[in-house]
Amino acid sequence: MYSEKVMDHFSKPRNVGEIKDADAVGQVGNAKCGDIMKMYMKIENDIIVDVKFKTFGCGSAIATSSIATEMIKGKTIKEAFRLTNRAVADALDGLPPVKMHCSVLAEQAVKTAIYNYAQKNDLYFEELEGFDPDDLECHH
Amino acid sequence: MYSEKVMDHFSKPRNVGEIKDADAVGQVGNAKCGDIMKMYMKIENDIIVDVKFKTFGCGSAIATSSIATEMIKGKTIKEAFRLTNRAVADALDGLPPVKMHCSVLAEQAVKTAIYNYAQKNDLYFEELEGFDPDDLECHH
Amino acid sequence: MKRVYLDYAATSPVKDEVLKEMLPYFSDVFGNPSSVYSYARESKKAIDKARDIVATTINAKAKEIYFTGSGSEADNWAIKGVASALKNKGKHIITSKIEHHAVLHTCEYLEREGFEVTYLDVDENGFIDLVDLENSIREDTILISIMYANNEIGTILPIKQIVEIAKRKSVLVHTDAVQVYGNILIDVIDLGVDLLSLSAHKIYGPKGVGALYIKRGTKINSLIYGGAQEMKKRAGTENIAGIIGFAKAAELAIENIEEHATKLKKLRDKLIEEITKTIPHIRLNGDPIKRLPGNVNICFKYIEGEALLLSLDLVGIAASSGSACTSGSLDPSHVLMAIGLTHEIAHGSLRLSIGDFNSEEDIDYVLEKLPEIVQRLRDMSPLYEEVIGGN
Amino acid sequence: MKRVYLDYAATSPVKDEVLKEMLPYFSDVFGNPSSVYSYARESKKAIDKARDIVATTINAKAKEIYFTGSGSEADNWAIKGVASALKNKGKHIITSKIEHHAVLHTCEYLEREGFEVTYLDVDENGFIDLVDLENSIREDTILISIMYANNEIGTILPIKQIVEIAKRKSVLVHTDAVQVYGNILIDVIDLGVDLLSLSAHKIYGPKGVGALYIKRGTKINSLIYGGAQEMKKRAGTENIAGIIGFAKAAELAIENIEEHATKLKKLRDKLIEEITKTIPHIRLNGDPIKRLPGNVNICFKYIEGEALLLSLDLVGIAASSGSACTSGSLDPSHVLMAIGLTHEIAHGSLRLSIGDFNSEEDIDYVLEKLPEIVQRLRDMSPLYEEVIGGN
Ligand SMILES: Cc1ncc(COP(=O)(O)O)c(C=O)c1O
Ligand SMILES: Cc1ncc(COP(=O)(O)O)c(C=O)c1O
Repeated sequence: MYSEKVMDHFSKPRNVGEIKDADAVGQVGNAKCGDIMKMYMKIENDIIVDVKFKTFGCGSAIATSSIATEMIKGKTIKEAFRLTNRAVADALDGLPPVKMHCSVLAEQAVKTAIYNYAQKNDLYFEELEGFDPDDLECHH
Repeated sequence: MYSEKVMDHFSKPRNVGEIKDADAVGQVGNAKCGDIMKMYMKIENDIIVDVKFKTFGCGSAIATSSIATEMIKGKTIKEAFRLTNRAVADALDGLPPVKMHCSVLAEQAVKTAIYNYAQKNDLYFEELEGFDPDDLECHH
Repeated sequence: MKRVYLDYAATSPVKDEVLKEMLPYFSDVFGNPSSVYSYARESKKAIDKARDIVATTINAKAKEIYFTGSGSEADNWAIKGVASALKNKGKHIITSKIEHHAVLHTCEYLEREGFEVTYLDVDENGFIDLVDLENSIREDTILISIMYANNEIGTILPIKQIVEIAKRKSVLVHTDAVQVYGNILIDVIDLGVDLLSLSAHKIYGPKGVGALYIKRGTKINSLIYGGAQEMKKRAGTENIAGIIGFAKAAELAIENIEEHATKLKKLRDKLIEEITKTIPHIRLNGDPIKRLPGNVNICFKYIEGEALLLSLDLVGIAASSGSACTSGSLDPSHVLMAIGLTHEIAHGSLRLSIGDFNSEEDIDYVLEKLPEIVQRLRDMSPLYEEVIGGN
Repeated sequence: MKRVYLDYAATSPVKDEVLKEMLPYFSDVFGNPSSVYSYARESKKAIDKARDIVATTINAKAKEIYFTGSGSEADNWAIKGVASALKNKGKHIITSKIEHHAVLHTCEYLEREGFEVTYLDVDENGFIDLVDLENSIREDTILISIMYANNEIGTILPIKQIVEIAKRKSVLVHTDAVQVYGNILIDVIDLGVDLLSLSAHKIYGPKGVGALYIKRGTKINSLIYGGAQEMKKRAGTENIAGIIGFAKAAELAIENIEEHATKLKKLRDKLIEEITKTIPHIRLNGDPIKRLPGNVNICFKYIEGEALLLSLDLVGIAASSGSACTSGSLDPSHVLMAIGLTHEIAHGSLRLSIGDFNSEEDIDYVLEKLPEIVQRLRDMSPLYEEVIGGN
């Protein structure tokens, strides 16, 4: 049911863990829905120099977290904003339809972490216009 | 579904045919029901010295006709009256429930032939009290 | 003793190639296809492939094929499922008097549940009157269920024309194609039907597997509720081996359909011609031309069908009278009555249905035995006595 | 890689002895049992014998056993059949919140058709409250359907007591005994139930065959109408090979039931004890004592079931989470919710169901692999982080 890519990221997830002195932390999802993703970032000069995640969730939730961290590591915040759920799913050679929400969660986790960074440092990003982590809901 | 006895009488029926100058002829059943039995008898001194049958019908109709003729041949009319449908069925080692009406038909064919004999010769048999072949109906 | 099986319309043996294909799915690849682990993935893949194959054989999409536990289940599901889904739209169903009991008894059940059913008459060959059909369609008609070919008399009905009439009035059409499958190429797109029933055991596949084609978008409720199998429309752990066998049988049947039909027709026509030549007082039932390639159905006057079957069985010939499925009953077949036969004649019907494993010798053997059997039974028959007596 | 199958509650492989028994019925003895000729008589005899065998295994009479196309069909038939037959008497049905979907979704369908259904609550181990049951019975209650043992958590329900309560109010009782069959001896007379569902593929028989026990005299309509098969109550050409396989599997299962149950219990208890000892933050679901011999169901807090299954699959262990049949869905199992688990915990459930082919080594293998898998997933989990962070 899962692509080899998904299974690879599930069984050998990249960037698992936490960053103690993270500049940005974002957590999305909830246990009721069965998925929680938490992302930690180190950010230097608008560049995401390090990123780690912890995920409670199914195989594809873990795989999407893993690939999402890979896709934004070393990238600028601007570039990270361009990470869509589609891009995450495509990078995994697709996800089963019932699992597409996992890729949405990954996109939101990244955004929420940057939102946290913006809040802490009083920064403005137009990409966060209207975005509020508290509005996110479990969509399935 | 049929006993060996039934199959034996079906495949090698005894007393098939007609008797040209029969003393008694009885026909019961109708084509609508799928069974017609016709019995011919030669009767001498109240003894059924010969009996033959013709039957349109299923395997058990043919077998019951055959065994019924065997059971009454050489018997007195009184004895023939004692031929019940149960006796016919038992003699065949039983019949499937849906085929029990065939044994009834055999009993009726015998009775009807004797009735015909009684009518022709103006005889009275108490066993025929209330019996009228025209009242017989297809019961299934 | 020679054994000649001529009851392929009742059921067929599973072909060796089919059984071979099924074998790994009993004990090796047995995982529940709904599960996550790899055992199950193999089962899932196999079923997906089988669905693809069956779909292709009738020009449908895989998502339109739902496996069932029999042709009867497919018929019941199609009719009850549409009735239940559309009951707020209307409660009128149209069918014919010669349908299989799986359709007729389902319709009778629906009548008891408050539906109205029109049972169309058929002519002496088993055809419905298309004008009659059109006139029967009402505002509240939700379904027309007419069989593609009749299992007893072999007549092939003009489903495409039936669909055209139905579509003008936007009524759904179901057809029972159980007897047609593997004998005539079925193309659901060309036919335009919304629902179509199939059964595996008539095409050298296993018993206990069928399928319902449901055109995309057709409103239908389930017949068997439960797990999410069969795209959530038909519950029950998948009969993997059965489904694989069905697909293999379907594949073989369609691959060889021309050859198969040509061979059967040849044997059928020989049987009909020779019987007609050698045995008097008979009637061929069903349309002489528009008929299933393997179907011979003849009434032998003055004798009764079961006695005929038993006699044939004694010389090793397996055939049927009326329809195998109703032989629990003593009444003559509803199909023979519907085409206007009297009880008397209907009782003397014989169906010889030819299949892949029959040879010309089988036919010759029947032609050798049948006349004497018929004659023997006629000689015993008081009805025949009247006829010859009259000469 | 070692392969350990621990999902016997989902389905089991067909045993060699069973398949061997089935093989002649695909291509040799294939005649339609409803027919007259000798081919058919062999099929008929075989089916009669199979019916006898299955009847004997549950202390029923042969005439009370009706073969179906699955356990799901048996459940649907029992409930819809009684509802349809008794709807003039009443339209209220009682069931529980932990039934199999074949029962629950059928009840939901009946609700849409105008019936009323009471879904009884269960306690933390899955038991219904018998007083609650008694109080739920109304004048218009026509059927109580409570499963004999639950497929997910393994709890065995007190059917005999349930029947006693029902009989005082003259209400029919159906029980889904699919999981119990072959694990605990079933005696329909002693239980007193009116209807009881079975399935072959859970006892090393073929998939696509089930049976419904219908106590003599029970009013029930058909689910599948058509031919006169199954004593006129369930149409469709008989799945002869499947039925023969079912009977053989049933025979073997009952013959060895003591031995089988003892072995399974031993492996089950070892699994539960060792897991409890070696892995913290877990919850055993289902009653610890009144539980199916092969059932282990445990929630591992802070991790999610599918990730656990995938990880187990990667080391060759096949298991399930929630119920196999519903794994199309993302919601946690209705059974785990009914016994009062939070979504969070319910998501982390694992069912290991043990069967005849499991050995002590299989269990040891699981006990070797499971702790590290659980730990690895917990180490990835933000929920676990909170817990250990709190220390
Ligand atoms: C308790 C219970 N009832 C019914 C069923 C359905 O049986 P089947 O898969 O044969 O339809 C199952 C298994 O799937 C079950 O565990
Ligand atoms: C026309 C037709 N429809 C339906 C059926 C029923 O199929 P099954 O025996 O698979 O239930 C049959 C055969 O029995 C048939 O000939």
